[in-house]
Amino acid sequence: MKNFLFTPRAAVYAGIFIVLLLLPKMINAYHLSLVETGLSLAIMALGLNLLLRYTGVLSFGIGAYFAAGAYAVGMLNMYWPEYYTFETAILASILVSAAVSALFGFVCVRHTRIFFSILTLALSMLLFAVLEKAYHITGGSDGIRIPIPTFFGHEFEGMRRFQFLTGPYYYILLGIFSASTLIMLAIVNSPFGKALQATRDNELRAEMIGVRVRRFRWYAFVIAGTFSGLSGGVWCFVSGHITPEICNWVFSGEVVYMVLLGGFMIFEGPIVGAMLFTYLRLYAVAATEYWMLIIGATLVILVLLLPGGVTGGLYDLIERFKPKGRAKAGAEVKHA
Amino acid sequence: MGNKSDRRSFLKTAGAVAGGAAAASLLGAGGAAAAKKRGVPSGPIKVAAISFLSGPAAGPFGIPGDNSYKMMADIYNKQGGILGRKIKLISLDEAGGAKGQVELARKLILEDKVDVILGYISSGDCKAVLPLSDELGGLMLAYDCGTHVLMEGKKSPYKTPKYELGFRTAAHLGQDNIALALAIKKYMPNVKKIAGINQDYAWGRDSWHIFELAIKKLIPGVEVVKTLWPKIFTTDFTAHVSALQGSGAQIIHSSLWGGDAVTFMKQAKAAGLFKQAKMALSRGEPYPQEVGAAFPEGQFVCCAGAHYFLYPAWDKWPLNKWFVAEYKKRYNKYPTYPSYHAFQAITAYKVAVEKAASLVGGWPTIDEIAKAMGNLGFETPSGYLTINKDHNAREDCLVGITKMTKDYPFPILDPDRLEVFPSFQVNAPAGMRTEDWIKSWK
Amino acid sequence: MLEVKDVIKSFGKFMVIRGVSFDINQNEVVAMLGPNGAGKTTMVNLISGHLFPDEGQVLLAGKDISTSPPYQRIKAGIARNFQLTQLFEELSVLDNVRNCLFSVQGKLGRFFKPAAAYKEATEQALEILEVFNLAQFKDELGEGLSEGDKKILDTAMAFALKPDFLLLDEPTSGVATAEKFKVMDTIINAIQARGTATMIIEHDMDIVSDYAQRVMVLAEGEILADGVPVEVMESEAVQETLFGVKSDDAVRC
Amino acid sequence: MGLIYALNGLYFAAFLFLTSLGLSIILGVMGILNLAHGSLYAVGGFIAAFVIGLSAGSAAPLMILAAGGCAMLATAAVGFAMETTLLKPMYRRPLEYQLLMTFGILMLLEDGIKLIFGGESRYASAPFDAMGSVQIMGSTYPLYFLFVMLVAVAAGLFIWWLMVKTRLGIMLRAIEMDRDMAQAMGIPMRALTIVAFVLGASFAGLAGALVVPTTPAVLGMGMDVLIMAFIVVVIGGLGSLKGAFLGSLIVGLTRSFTVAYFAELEMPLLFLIAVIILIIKPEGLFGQK
Repeated sequence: MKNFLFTPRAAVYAGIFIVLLLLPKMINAYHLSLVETGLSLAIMALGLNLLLRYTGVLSFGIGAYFAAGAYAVGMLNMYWPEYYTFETAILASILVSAAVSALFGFVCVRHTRIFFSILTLALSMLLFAVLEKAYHITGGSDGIRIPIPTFFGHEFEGMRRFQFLTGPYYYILLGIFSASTLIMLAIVNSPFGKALQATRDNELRAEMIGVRVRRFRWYAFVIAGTFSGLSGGVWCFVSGHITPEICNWVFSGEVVYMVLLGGFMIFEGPIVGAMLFTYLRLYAVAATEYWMLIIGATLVILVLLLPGGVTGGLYDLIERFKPKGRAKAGAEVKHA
Repeated sequence: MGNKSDRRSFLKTAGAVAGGAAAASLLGAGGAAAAKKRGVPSGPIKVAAISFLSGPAAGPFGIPGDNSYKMMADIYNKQGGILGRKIKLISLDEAGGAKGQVELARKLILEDKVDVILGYISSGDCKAVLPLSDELGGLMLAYDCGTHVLMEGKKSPYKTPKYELGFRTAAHLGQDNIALALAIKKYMPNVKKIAGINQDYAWGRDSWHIFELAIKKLIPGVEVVKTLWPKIFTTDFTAHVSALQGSGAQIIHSSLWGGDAVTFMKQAKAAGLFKQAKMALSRGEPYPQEVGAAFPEGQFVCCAGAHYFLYPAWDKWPLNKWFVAEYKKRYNKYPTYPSYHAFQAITAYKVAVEKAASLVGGWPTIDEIAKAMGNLGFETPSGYLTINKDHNAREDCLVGITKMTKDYPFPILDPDRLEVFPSFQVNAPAGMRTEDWIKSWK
Repeated sequence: MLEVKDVIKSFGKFMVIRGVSFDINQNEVVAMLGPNGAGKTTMVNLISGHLFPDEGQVLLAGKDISTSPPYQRIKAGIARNFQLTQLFEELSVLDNVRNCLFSVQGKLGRFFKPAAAYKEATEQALEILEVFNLAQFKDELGEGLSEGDKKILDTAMAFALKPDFLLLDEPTSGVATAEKFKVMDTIINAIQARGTATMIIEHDMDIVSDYAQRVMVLAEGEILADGVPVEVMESEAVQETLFGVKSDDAVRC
Repeated sequence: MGLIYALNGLYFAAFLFLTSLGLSIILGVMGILNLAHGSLYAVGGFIAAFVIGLSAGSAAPLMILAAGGCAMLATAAVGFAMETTLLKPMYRRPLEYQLLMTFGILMLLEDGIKLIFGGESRYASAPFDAMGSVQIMGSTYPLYFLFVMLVAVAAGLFIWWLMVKTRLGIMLRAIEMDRDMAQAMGIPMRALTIVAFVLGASFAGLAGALVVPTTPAVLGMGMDVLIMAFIVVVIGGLGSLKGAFLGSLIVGLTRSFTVAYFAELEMPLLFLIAVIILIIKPEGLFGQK
């Protein structure tokens, strides 16, 4: 850890963090609310990338755990309003999403490759069906309203939601986001993270050096699910209303999209992707009724021409100006 | 496809489409003179109109609604706009679920600074977005979503309005289903067995819930023999039809919409369901035409308010005649109830602005518009619409019974048995939840 | 150290291992020879835990590990390399080896401190890389090594697991001929420093005769001969089996 | 009533089988999960509705033949264009790119349909109406449903014949079993991959064409069907045609009787069956590990 503090990366982190701290002074409330959406989704994108980049499996149903986290908050307010505070809500979202991902993950980690993707997708659609079906419990397709909670006993009553969101909540969210990013950074560089990468690179060998492959993959699945749940937990306050749509596979597909847009070969890529995608999608929808054409064409072009995503592309660009670079970026992606 | 063009022949028999301008003048262009004192901004009015423009709800709801917005914006602009300001209509897709719509609404209000948002077909979107009206200080009119609890509080009596800047400008599912129950009580007071087939999501569940409450209150001995919950966008209803046949129901309540309604009616007809049972369709207005002659006679059809092309009778209510003709001219189709709902939303805004302007003398602030809208009544193609202090529109509600006539290749609502329930008979009073109101019936 | 008792393994109708028994002592280097399809790979898999025997037992230091999954066997002290190199291609050479050390130290599940901050594991990994002459590549990715170096790294990884019993499956295939003996010297020196029991699967007779203290010949799922290299190699039956005087109709596995 | 319930179940099974057939072929032979499968189905539906609209007034079989033929041709063409331009570079790429590419194509196709056909629902029930109903054991049953079952059986038999009895099929199955081995054996991979994809795409089109006489073509009609086809494929075993067939039958029949006796369970039923199978037999009924 000590070394890390003096690397260029740490300096860049610190710089970005300071910019994020000052952001409310720099941009208007509306853009701040979009940044909040981006920051919330970035936590999920980091979780997804733990699976995709570091474990080598692609989940096409990450929305299920996002929904688990968000619905934990919503249902806490519906059924136990006396315990509805920010702390308990976040705790609930973490616990519930961890439980759901532990359960679903148990089934999914028996498979890899396309089978894993299909299973994660199918299971998220199962949860989607349950959320819609259990109308009396979950509010069905109409969803649940998420009121402003108290924060460690501090009441925000009398504050309009949007003031709360673009005021105190921004800093709460920024804190959670920063903590999540650092935790994920620690995880991928830890022995556990290296073991995961070992299972990704060579399952057989990993087993033969004593890694319990399925179990480790399952842990990764639960961590990714919990990050998604936390993401759902902090996001639902930003949105103010949740519906089962966030559990639909299309949303999960969009999360994969953001991770690739940002670049999944680089740790920070998914964060960039979550931000960019939040803007891209919203401005496409606001620009034309043929927004799917814009998003779809962007995706196709991205996959064909910029497989390393935005950060991968930048990285390649930087590498080109260096005399010799050895580490690989996204442009050259091997068959997994 | 064949069925749709048949209204054309009707139009011909009804005579040339005259008096369009005269009808349009009924829409009221009163405030223009009064708007001098405070002055009127010069730029256009930005009106965001949000409907499903993709996905399965686009065809039956989104596009008829959006067409109507475009048409009315154009017509009002030709008449000089609102207090001389042109309407700049921004049509947007209601895609991406509540998540996407919350983000979009924020953008529209905070960044694009639209003057008003007219929108939402999905109840989930309405529930998610309407609270933003007060949070962000933007005027919002929910124009088509069905949920009856949108403007209601958690317990009766509740404080009105729920949202200072949020309104609903069309009838909700509560009144459709109450009207249906009232019509059934009138025509089949001795019905013993009823069943329901409703989509398995909030719309279907809520519709059945209200209908069941009302019919049990109105006809105490009635027994529910079957409730079916097909998935939304089901393409195969054979299993449901057989189950209904097996249940012995005399009345089958349904809030199916769009392709689901057409598919069900066709498959049920082919399997002979209507030999033993009658349908009670809570939003069935478009389907006799879309199904055509295969649509059975003697079925109860509610019109989501009083939106029907033969009602109010054209000779007595020129506005409807004009509206239908104008829409047909532009889109070569007839308006369906979402088109009427869109008319109501955009016109409610226009009338409220003009009313407020006539009081304050100049372009009104958003709060003044909201004040005016909280006590508003105006003529629409389907009659008279009122919006009162709970910000909820109340319409009369029309229920008819299908009948084949020689004038049309599809069944129409029998003109001798059209039941129009006045708004107070099918809507809970302000401050009272629909369910509590039904339960309080004597 | 390792004891194999009456092990039988069948795939469907084919009995691949037909009641094999042997034991290997501490500090002993045993070579296992046999024609293709004799059951050597199956034997390796039975010992390393990839397969479980139908009958019989595999014991390590007297403890029955017949049905233990691989990770338990590794904990118990068994390690293997691979004939076809199996590396973590997108991890650095250092990480390849350090992962093995984490496994030995039971630290694979630690998920907070960066791997680089574990001093002991890192230093030991560097030592092992030094021993195997790979230290200058420590920051290269696994896939960036030459074929020969990959093979050496593969063996180094098995060695890094600090086994009591080491299975070496053709440790020098793919290594340049000039390097072979150097590599073997390195391996054997390292092994003997630890007193590890070793079983080598090998085709190269020079290596077998130079390094093995004992030779076993496996043919058609049975032990044909077991003894000092010189004696075994001269036996007629072994000559027939290994150098194909008789027809080879061994069972494939 | 029991017989009618069974017939209803068989009809739904036929529908499921037709919609999952193409997905299963493409998954099996190419190892690609085609997320745009539902959109191809929608293309087929819209084309068929358009053709039925044009041929209004002709005999029902003629209309269906024309509609089905045009739909299959159109989706085959779209499939060919997709495969040769956008998917071809994806085979050497990791899974995430393949999936996202088909996801992108899905969005392009959905909006493409809207650009070409407009957003309005398209009704094309003429063949359904024209065929009328028959009496089966005292109950009325639409003839068209029996026809769809027949087509499903025919499609199944055709694919069986193709895969088992023809050289083409044997080569396709060889690819399915082991891509590298097949390549080494000199099987023309490129051509066969195109054939498999075009075949799968045209079956999606056929399914779409057969469904529009019973239910209008609407935007987004494929999204729901895609999920159903997934579930059938998961139940049957990934890429297994036998599995798709049996999976469809199980789901179709269970659904019919569930609706009759336990109506509340209908919506999650498909998923429930899938989950039960996944717990008992994770690789699906006929899947290989």
